[in-house]
Amino acid sequence: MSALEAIGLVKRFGALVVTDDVTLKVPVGARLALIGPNGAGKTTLVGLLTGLLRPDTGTVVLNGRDVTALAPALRVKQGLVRTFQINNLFRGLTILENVFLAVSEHAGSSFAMLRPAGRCKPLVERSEAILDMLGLADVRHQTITDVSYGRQRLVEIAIALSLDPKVLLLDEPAAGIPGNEVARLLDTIARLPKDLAILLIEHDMHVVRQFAQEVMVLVAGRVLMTGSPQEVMSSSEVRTVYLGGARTTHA
Amino acid sequence: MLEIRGLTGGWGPTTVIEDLSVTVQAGETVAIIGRNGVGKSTLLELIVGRAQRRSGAIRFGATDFVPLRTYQRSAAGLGYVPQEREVFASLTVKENLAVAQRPGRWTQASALKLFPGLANRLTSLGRQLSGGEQQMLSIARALVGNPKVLLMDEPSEGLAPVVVEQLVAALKSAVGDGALAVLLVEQRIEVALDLASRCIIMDRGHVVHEASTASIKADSTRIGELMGLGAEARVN
Amino acid sequence: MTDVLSALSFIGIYGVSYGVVLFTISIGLVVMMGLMRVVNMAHGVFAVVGGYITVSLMNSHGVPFALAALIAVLAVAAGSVVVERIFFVKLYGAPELDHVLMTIGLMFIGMAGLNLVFGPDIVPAHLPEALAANVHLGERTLQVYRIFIVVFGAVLMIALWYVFERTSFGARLRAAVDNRGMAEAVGINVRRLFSMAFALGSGLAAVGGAVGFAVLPLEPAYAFKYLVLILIVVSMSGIGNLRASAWVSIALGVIDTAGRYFHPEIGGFIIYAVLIAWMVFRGHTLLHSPSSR
Amino acid sequence: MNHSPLLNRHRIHWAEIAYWLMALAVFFLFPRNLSLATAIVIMALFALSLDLVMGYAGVVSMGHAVFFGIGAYGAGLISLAGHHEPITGAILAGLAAASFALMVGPVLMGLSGLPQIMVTLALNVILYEAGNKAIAITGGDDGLRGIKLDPLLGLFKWTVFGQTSYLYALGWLFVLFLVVRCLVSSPFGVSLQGLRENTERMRFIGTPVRRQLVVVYVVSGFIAGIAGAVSAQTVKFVGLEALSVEKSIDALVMLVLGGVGRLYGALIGAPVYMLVHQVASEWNPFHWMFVIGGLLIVVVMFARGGMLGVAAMLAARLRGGR
Repeated sequence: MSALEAIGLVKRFGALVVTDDVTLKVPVGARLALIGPNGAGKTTLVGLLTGLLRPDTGTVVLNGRDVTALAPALRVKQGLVRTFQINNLFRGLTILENVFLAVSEHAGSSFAMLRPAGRCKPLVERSEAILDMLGLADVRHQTITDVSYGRQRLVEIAIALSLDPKVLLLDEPAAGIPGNEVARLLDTIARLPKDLAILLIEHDMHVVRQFAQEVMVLVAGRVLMTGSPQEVMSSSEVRTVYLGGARTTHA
Repeated sequence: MLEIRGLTGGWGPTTVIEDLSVTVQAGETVAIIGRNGVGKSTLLELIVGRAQRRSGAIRFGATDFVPLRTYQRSAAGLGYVPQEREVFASLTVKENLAVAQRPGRWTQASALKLFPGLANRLTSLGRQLSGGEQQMLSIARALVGNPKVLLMDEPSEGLAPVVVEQLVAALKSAVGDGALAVLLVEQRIEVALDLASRCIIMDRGHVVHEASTASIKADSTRIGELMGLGAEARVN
Repeated sequence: MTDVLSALSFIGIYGVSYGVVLFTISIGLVVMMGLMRVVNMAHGVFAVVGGYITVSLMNSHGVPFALAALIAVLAVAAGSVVVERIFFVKLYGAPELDHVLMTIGLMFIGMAGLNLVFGPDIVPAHLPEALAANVHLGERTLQVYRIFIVVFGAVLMIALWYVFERTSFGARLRAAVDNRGMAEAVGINVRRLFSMAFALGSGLAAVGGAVGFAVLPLEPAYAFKYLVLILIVVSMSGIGNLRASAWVSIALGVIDTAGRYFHPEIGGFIIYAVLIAWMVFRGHTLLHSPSSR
Repeated sequence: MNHSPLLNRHRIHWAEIAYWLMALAVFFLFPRNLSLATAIVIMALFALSLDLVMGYAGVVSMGHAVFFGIGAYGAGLISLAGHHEPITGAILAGLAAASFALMVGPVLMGLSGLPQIMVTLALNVILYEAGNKAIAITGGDDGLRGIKLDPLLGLFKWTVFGQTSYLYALGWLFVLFLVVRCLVSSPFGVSLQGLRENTERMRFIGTPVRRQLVVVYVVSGFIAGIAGAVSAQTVKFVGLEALSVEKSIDALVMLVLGGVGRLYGALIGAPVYMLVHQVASEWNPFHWMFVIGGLLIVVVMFARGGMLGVAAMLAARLRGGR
């Protein structure tokens, strides 16, 4: 069974068809990358999958359940979690506190008023376990602003993991990170639980090549092709799209 | 004319440009190409002074740009056509040009000659223009500031092919007599190659290749590799 | 019938003149908030200081009204630049709470200073003879002053329209409100423009205080007393929106006057109720609305 | 720093014990000044209620005196209606304030930034005007007089020098302080801080943002209401100033002066502010405005964390060896 499945998604803005009959399958444990030039409709597709936008036709199925009509927050509760392109963290809090917030919310404890947060052992332990998995344990007591941008991106992923995702949508995780930190980030992503399905939206082919088992190319709202990274990169169609010339739509 | 050495910077805490060096000579047009998200626009924003420089030098002729604020860089002779056009939405076309006007060979009249469509809409507000018209206005606005160096971020985007041809011709004539140097970011390689004498290929905030237009036209395989595709690329 | 007519014209003239004064004082803050995103609780201090200077020049030095007002306005505009350089530069880009706290502090200091110099009492409004005269309107009498204010307001609005819409200063100001970053990129020194706009804004407040001292009586607590009214105008007008703030001010003036006229018991509430209703339904657009004319 | 402060809030610092011992010592050291001391304790409680919403949840309430005033008039009216037991009287008055918070909270908590500042301010002005007009209930300018109370717990009479009053007020402050302390240390409190830092992101992790803000606003309204009630009960008089914007600003200034979002900011800001006020007002009430104005400007320009912020910074510097 696919963890996430989209069937025949169509989205129009006025006369412009931004998503044109897109069908995709993200099996359990998948490592799928979504690429495409500017204006290909990646952002819209992510919006349709996460529930920020409603498709004109088509369905989104999450773990076998039709979630097309569900609001984003409810999809999160069902296990579809995304990270954000631009860092959107609690900057004045420590890394542990950032993750604690999400863990506590997910455990339904955000209205618990009587017990000190530091004594809520299960919540603290789960937060620390997630930070351990992402290699952030040593900096857990530092505030967000005190760690490198690469590590901030990892906190972004840690928050997403706290929400217990079945499908994780990583939106350009490597954007804005200095070159020497990208390797560590990719390493960490590679070590995420095997049963987690990951959909990566990325511009950078180097990142895609290292991460993906399968690559889907989106052009002008349509799926141009799907295949292994090698197949995609040797396709002449893809090259044409990436090197300009055939820009059928503009951003 | 414009000399950038060891530049590192980005937006807020991000690092988008890393240790990058580029020079543009007077009267020269240099194109920066590269796939999405490699930092081409950020490089221009760093030169304008709207993104945050971490280290490195930006020199403009004999002037050190680093301590200058954005408006001072503009006054020193830097023109800018940003990617999002950024015309002043509540100003008329005429006012958009008037606030940017500085004395020199480009006047409102001569700039509007490039874009006859715009000349008919002088009293329209910026927000009432179509995307293409906004793009023309943004270019005209940069020209009437009579810059010595013009930074253009995808100027062909959203323009009809005929207008692109006109624009390319006009820019060629402006550059041809040595009055204007241009640093151009362009995704349409054919436009970039048509305008520029030299091309710079960027990836992940670095310059990965720099060559004359002619040699780039001759070596499309290498360009494809450099742009992260690993095989031959078709360039015109 | 004539009763109704005279009541309506009374409300009209009083309401509009009240609105004009409100507009003159508030418009400066509308511009400052649009351009600099500065919340200035102390804005009324500029107005009241303008009023005090005018009145004391007239009363104790025998300076004619128009000249006294002119001197007062120039003095306040010049002084405000100093205040901006010392205090407000610290606020650009700071959280709104900082703006509120600092400018409340400035307002308190202004109030204490006025008390120190002019004493705690309301200043009796002695109008120049020409303005103090009465004209008859049906069974009621109306001061020439009120008509003067209405005419003055019309002239001021035309002048402001000219400055904002027809001068290069106005165009640059609007460009900077639209897109500050791009304004800098075309060579506009936005920081200097801020100082000029600040001087203009506080100068206009001083005009309101000087010309309107018989509508809004001068006292040390003036800035605090009329704060909420000024904020209502600013928040309902939207960012940098000249025309809207004129209409809002006049509407408030008329509504308030009518309310007090017909229902003196609850008249004072009407304005606040309007504000709350507005905020609840439109509050989210405040400070985010694109500028328009 | 080697810990995550939000998760360690429940740990008690020695300075806290010292603070409360000092508050108790005042009772013995200044037996002649207990009415001032009581007023300070009440304002500390009021400022504490403001800290809960402003310092922790990031809600800027410019009209918190609304709740103080409802509590004060509530307690006065309850006593005048014949219910003289002080503690239940105060609780009822606090509940009245909390119900009002529950009424206006859903609207106010949907706003943020400048609109929130202005609507809370306008609400305060309206309620003040209403209080001024509703003479039948509030007594208008004359205020409520003739408030009578049974002895506290049936044992302690309300003495002329205010011994009972002081201990009564201090007792309320202590109990409600513990409540607030418990609240801000809990996962709920951590969640509030998340809201202050980044409301948008809280939505993305699934927090019902507005509901959480309304809950904390109601609790804060209750505490402010108790502060008003205790004020009415100890002074035996309620005047319009209890509802005034000046009262709201007083609390705001005290809190900012002491340090926002630090729990003890309110508890330290109130005495400092009130003592300076006492000295400066005897001199000239208008000159007092110079002092508050100056203090506000100094805090914004040079000492954003207030006194506690500056103290923490100095302590960190000493520890850092510089």
